[in-house]
Amino acid sequence: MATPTVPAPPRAGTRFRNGLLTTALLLPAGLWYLVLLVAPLVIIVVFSFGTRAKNGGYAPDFVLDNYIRAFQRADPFVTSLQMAVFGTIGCLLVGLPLAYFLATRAGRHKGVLILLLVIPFWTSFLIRTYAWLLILGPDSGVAGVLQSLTGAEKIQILGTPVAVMIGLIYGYLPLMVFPLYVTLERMDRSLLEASKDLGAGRWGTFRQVTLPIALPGLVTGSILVFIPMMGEYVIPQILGYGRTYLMGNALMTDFLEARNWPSGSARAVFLIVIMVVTIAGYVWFLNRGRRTREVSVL
Amino acid sequence: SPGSSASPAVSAAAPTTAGSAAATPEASAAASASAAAAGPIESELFMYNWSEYISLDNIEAFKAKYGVTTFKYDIYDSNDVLLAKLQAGATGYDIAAPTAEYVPGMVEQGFLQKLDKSRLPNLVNIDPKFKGLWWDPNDEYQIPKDFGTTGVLYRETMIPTVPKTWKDFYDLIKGPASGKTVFVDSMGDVFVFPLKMLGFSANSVVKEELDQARTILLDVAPHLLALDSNKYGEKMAKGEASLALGWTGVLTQDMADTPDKGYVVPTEGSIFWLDTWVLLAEAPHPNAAYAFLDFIQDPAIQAEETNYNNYGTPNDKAKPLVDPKVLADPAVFPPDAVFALLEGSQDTSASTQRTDIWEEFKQHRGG
Amino acid sequence: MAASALPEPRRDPPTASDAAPDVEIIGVTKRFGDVTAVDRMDLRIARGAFYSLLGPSGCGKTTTLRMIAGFEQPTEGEILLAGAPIAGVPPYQRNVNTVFQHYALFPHMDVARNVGYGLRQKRIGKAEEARRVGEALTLVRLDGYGARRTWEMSGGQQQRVALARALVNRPTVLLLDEPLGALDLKLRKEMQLELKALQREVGITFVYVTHDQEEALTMSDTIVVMRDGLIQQQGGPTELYERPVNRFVADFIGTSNFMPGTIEEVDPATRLAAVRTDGGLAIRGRVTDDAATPAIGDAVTVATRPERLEAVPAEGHLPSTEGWTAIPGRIHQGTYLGDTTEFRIQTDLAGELIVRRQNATGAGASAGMGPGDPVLVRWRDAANLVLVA
Amino acid sequence: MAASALPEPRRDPPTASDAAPDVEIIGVTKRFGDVTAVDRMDLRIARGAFYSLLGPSGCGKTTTLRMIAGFEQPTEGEILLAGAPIAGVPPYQRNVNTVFQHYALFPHMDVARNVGYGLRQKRIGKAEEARRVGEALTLVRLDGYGARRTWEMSGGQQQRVALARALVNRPTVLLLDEPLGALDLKLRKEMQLELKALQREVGITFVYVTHDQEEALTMSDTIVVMRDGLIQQQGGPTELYERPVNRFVADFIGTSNFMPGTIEEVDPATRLAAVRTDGGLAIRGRVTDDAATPAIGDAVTVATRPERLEAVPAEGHLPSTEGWTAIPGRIHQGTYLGDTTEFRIQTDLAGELIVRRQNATGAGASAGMGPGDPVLVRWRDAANLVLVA
Amino acid sequence: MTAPAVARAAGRDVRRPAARRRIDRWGALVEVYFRAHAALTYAFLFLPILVVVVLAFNATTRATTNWEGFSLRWFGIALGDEVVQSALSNSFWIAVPNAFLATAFGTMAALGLQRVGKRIRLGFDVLTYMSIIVPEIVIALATLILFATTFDAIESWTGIKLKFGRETIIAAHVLFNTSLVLLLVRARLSGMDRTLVDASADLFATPWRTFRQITFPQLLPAIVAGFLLSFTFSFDDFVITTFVSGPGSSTLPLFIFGQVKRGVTPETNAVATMMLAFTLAMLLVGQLVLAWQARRSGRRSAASMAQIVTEG
Ligand SMILES: Nc1ncnc2c1ncn2[C@@H]1O[C@H](COP(=O)(O)OP(=O)(O)OP(=O)(O)O)[C@@H](O)[C@H]1O
Ligand SMILES: Nc1ncnc2c1ncn2[C@@H]1O[C@H](COP(=O)(O)OP(=O)(O)OP(=O)(O)O)[C@@H](O)[C@H]1O
Ligand SMILES: [Mg+2]
Ligand SMILES: [Mg+2]
Repeated sequence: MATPTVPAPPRAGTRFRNGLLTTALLLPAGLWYLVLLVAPLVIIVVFSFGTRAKNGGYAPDFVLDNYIRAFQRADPFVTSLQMAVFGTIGCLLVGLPLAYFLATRAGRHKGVLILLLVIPFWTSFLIRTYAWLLILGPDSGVAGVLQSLTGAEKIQILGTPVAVMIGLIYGYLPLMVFPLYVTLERMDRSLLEASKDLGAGRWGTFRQVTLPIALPGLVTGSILVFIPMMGEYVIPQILGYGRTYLMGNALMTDFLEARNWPSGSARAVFLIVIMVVTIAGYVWFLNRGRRTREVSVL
Repeated sequence: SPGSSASPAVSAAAPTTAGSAAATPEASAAASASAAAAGPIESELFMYNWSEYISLDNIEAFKAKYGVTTFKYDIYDSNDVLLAKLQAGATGYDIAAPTAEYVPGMVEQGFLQKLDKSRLPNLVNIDPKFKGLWWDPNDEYQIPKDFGTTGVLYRETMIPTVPKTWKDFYDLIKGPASGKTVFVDSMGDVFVFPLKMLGFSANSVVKEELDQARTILLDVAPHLLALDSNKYGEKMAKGEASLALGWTGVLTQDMADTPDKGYVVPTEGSIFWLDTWVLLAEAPHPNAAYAFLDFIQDPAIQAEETNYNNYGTPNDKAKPLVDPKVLADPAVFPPDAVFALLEGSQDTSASTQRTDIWEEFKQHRGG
Repeated sequence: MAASALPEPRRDPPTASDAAPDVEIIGVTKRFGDVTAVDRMDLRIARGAFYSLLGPSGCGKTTTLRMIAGFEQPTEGEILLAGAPIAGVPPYQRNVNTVFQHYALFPHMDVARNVGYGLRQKRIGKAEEARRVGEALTLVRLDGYGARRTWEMSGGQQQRVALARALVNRPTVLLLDEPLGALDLKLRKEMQLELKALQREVGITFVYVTHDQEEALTMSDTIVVMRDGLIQQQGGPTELYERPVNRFVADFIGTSNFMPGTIEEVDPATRLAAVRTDGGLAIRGRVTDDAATPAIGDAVTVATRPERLEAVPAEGHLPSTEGWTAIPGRIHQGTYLGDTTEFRIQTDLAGELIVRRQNATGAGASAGMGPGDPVLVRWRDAANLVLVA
Repeated sequence: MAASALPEPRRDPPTASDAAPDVEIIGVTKRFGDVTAVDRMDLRIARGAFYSLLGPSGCGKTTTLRMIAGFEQPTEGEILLAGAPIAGVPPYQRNVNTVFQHYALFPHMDVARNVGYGLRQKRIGKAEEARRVGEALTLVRLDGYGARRTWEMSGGQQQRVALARALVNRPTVLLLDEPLGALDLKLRKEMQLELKALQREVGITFVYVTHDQEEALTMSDTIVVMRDGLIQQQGGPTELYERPVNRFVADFIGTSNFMPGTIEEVDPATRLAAVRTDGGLAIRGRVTDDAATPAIGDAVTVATRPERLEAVPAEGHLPSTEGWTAIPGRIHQGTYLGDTTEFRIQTDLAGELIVRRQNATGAGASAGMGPGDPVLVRWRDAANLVLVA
Repeated sequence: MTAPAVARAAGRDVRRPAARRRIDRWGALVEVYFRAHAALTYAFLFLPILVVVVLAFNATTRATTNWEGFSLRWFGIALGDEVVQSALSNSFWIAVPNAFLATAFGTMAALGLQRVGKRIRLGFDVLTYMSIIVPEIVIALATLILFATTFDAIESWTGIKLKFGRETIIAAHVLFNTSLVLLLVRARLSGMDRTLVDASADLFATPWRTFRQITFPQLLPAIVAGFLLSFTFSFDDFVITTFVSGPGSSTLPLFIFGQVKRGVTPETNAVATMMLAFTLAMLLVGQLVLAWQARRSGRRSAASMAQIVTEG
């Protein structure tokens, strides 16, 4: 029963007015995208074929060296990919049970608990990240506990990829939990009963019914956390002690320290293209044979 | 303690420099002079600067003295951001404080104004050894602000031997200080260590020399605790790190009450950096800017600056008024013997080889 | 061939009410907070029988099913499955299957995988699974639909899938919660016949929840009428329709004309009673509730079924013969219903009476039976049901 | 007092089919892509009439309503409201209101605000609005419910709110799309009577969509039977039931026994035909479709209604008198339905015949009428409906 | 199913009650696990915030994290600090207009998109997702360049000199946030019961009135959610702001980053703590507003801020 918000009578006048309205509605956003997204992207692409001006920045030119270098210097990208993938998995491992708990077990307190998930967002990301320095620091509780547990006389968490991973998961967990929660919440409970009724135990039911049905949320969540993780550069700086070098940091180096905008741009294009392709592929893959667009990116 | 100067409330309790400023005859004279020179002083001044790099008291004093009502102080956290903005064409500021080696580039790209010295009588106070340096042979575009050196910081009690040379430093990193060494996250400064150790220029862009430097860097990389320009002082204070390649500022800040702290400029030599005041080409408030540039070189005012940020001042007349403790600190005011070892740092960011090595180094964790 | 679908059909006749009961519900009460959904229920569901739980919305039907299936635990009392108590046995270990009201088909599986779900849990192997799924689909006349997506199918088809998904596990008892509720009339009537036939064929005990009395009458061996969690009456369709024990049942199953009155005399043996209605009518009829002990002066209600009444044009009164009640009235409205015509007749003695006449011969309206026409309504004493509650 | 609810009830009688039509649908076709939802439809809906659109799911009922309401534009043809063409007039300018299948009550407004919505759009002022909302609520027996939240109400109540919300605007025509579809049986039957009474009272033209033929028969003045977007037949309940023009209608309205056969002779005047069924039975009956021109040799279907057949134990054959058809058979199954009993009788000459008998006297099953018993099935020629399509 | 089979099925249950008990314990374990997991996760999420808040009350006089006793002085200092004040007011006066614009644009676009064909919708989707995928630093620099060059151009043509400042920051933030809102509102729209719109039209409401009286109230939760998220994002953004800020438009994150250079004094923590308090207050207000709105709009459970935030 897809019916337009406004019936479209054949009268030319009305149709024209409708067209006008539609345009008016789409204009601001469209304009913004055009000016502040498309144009910048064009700039980046143009730059990616230029050369570094004598004192840094961009000098017009048409060369492919930047791309060649981008490929030669793909390691940061690989590292980012690893971190992002593991980070996403981490968020999933932490987030899924939580979302499930919220959707099925939280009862009256659901509202509050979910609000609690949001609140961290409202404290400066930088400050929160710095707080982790204290928590994970050598003379901190965590390290102490681990040391007493493992018996090692000194455990260095900060400055290791582990610390970065913790930071990443911490920073983006809620983005994973929300979509998961929403899908689980909307899931038809009688499906779970049907499954149990047909002899599937708790785990069986989870594996064969809950998980597949939560898939759309899972995808959305994964993408929501994966994207920013790929571009992340503050967390590795602060918690990674600058010893974990991700794509974000590489871009910073190119654009700022080396002031080599062309090579930075080339890298950016490289990154964007790969991400678009992978994400599109991912979504397509999960959409095969499903109801139309059951899985959307957001 | 100096660190506390981070907070205005505390520095408010510090000696009232506003009074001393007003008291300085030549300052007021200069003021009137420059004021006379070109029209009235605007009521606004826009400054783009490192964070907390001038004393809030001085700002107040300045505003009071010249009737400047709005003094906008925005911060950048690296010359690169400053440059990026200028190169993109973002303007609107009157004064900025780039590090000296960036000045030539900025001049070349026309970001800076030639200074009218007649309007800056206080320039006479500047120490000659900061004049006519390569980045501004005729001192037309910049006024030395603060200087410091790049060297080795250490915790005496945490390392067996105090490093004298870059070689010592190298050995410590690979030995006792392994996993407890911090490098500042700054390409230019990091390259000083291998290049000087090898006896090359710290600013070298020669392929062979850089290749050798590379081996050393990759050699030490796995032993590093952190690459960090912000919190290395804290790390050392906490004992998380025992050795650092860095700047002197932290000695009097994060490490203020670390008794066994030490700083040395290795005998193979190092670089000194100089932060400078520049007048941006499209400064909307040139008169207020001139007023400030001169005002800040007033000995009393400058002394307050030094006391505030604990960096060496190139202003000779100011030294007598500086807190003796600070003045005595060789880390802040290196003796001439040491200074002789220092090379002015240059902008070498054009070398893609450096960048590639730098990235490789940053990613190299050994194993 | 459908018979081959489930190789081991029960031998015993559907209505062997004496057979060992498959489900025994003993003094079960279920409370949700202060709502008592099911109240001190006792029920023995005979093996292979088609049992219906009938009652208005909210009377506790679903709750009862859910307790048998194991989704709810009784607050009091206990439930036996095939003679064994099952308290604490989780649903997935009970040999009982449910057809849910809205089917609850798994949207992410095709038909075959839906139907095979239960078998896969028992790890019976691909081949065996495929075979039995095939049989089950044949049984519900959906051969070849295995690869379909459930949400591509019509309501009736989905309903069949749900059925197959449950039957393929050969449960001891099959629970159905208003399985036809979502279908439209025509389809519902077809599915009713199908379901009944299917149950006969596989001989599995069906416990069937509905609030549609016609459905219950058509399909059931035994009907349990519930109200507010309490069982009102249970028995075969005939018994419930012919001898409802109280006004609620008489009203809920079929239509009735009610005449409140008081007992004037009653014969304990034959349980025949003479009742004086509040309308002043003298009526004789049998007390339906065997449990009751009617006494003179008791307030009762006399119920009559519309099809047991006949209305004839009032010219020339025929003598009200013995064993008959006959009262004059006026036709208020006649509604043509195709196979029958329903007359609403206004009488002084018994208020408005509904009379249903089968259109055995031609068009509905006939001479002297138009609105406003005077008529005589009459019925046999046998048609009088004396309800003590 | 209910009558006072809508101060200006139409005066003209409900079934004045000659009155100026409120809605005229002239050669309207509606296509969605390649689906033809409505096909060359012609319809004149008389003022004050109760019209029903009856048909299986997907036959185009809702689409028709939506075109009258203005949510869809006809692909071809035109629609007149009270004589005026309304192409291009948006819904909110048509004096027509709809009761939606699932009521579509506004969740963020209470009952009163829901009902008053239409009036507010016309800015008639608070006091007037309050008054008329009050009246409308009274009309649907919901006085005092104004402040209720719609989702707190039962299905039946919600349905009434939707009704009030539409009626309060005094539309020329009221469109109802399966308004009772969501209610359970008992409630549905009550609401049917209410709706019908209401329509009589306010005298507004009702166009009523349903796929429940019993509902249509009970309520309608005129029934339009649709199939795949095509009108099959329209007329009063009696006409449709007694003289269905084709097999589809005969099957969709009521139940029928079908016997395919060929015409052996036919009288153009009386339209009486002699038919030889494929079973070899010689049958006489009237051709129902006046439009048709039956000829000898035409393939036809003879339909008989179960209630027009009677089955008697087969002992002592009574002579098959003139004007009767009588064939022997065996009872295959008897289903007790309370007011009636339905026998499925296996005959050699006419296949399985359904015979419905009203339980006018006592219990369903009676002597000699058990499964397997031989019986004689017989019916008058008048019961034979000769369907040419 | 034959009778013996039934007996077997039953027998299993009777003869091995052990099995039953085991199962029940499993059930209990699962419950325990979920609770524990949730508890730990919340601890994980709030530990850092706790640290920040505690340190805000540190009586130290320096940029240190060693606990030197309880004091409120840093709140005083923070409140008295002009830099903080201007940073705060900047952040606020950037975040609020940005949120309004983004919410308006996003909602409008969402509504517009259901009135257009597949092709246009696809185009918008691509842009929307792009704006989320492109790394901040990249878009930031590119935007900076874009602004600078256009400003120059404008100046050379018209002589009007546009300056970097709050406006430029807002403009840049609005981009990402519009996408955010667009997605939220569209999700809500797709879940909305369209027959309500028909019903409204049927009851003589013009399209505009239908929007005002039916569609908008239904979309409100998503819109509010979008607004809050936009506000947060803008308030907390560092990278983009750094690049497109102008004289006197430094925001709180920039201030904090500067602080970090010198070592975080409790002042920063005090600011953060006050922010947190402010936020909680805002959420509370929002909750009340919603409760009120819900009382009028009767969603079964009064739409909580929680739902709103989970709209995504
Ligand atoms: N989980 C529950 N929590 C609280 N009350 C409940 C619950 N389940 C059912 N009830 C209440 O128990 C009573 C019986 O509910 P039940 O669903 O068994 O009725 P029903 O006969 O199935 O009705 P319907 O025909 O509408 O399905 C109702 O009053 C209902 O409100
Ligand atoms: N908006 C639409 N787009 C495409 N096809 C449609 C649309 N609306 C209806 N149809 C098709 O038109 C045909 C008639 O639909 P309609 O809803 O009128 O049937 P109906 O008689 O109302 O069925 P039901 O009794 O199930 O409501 C169906 O085949 C349906 O698939
Ligand atoms: Mg139920
Ligand atoms: Mg329909």
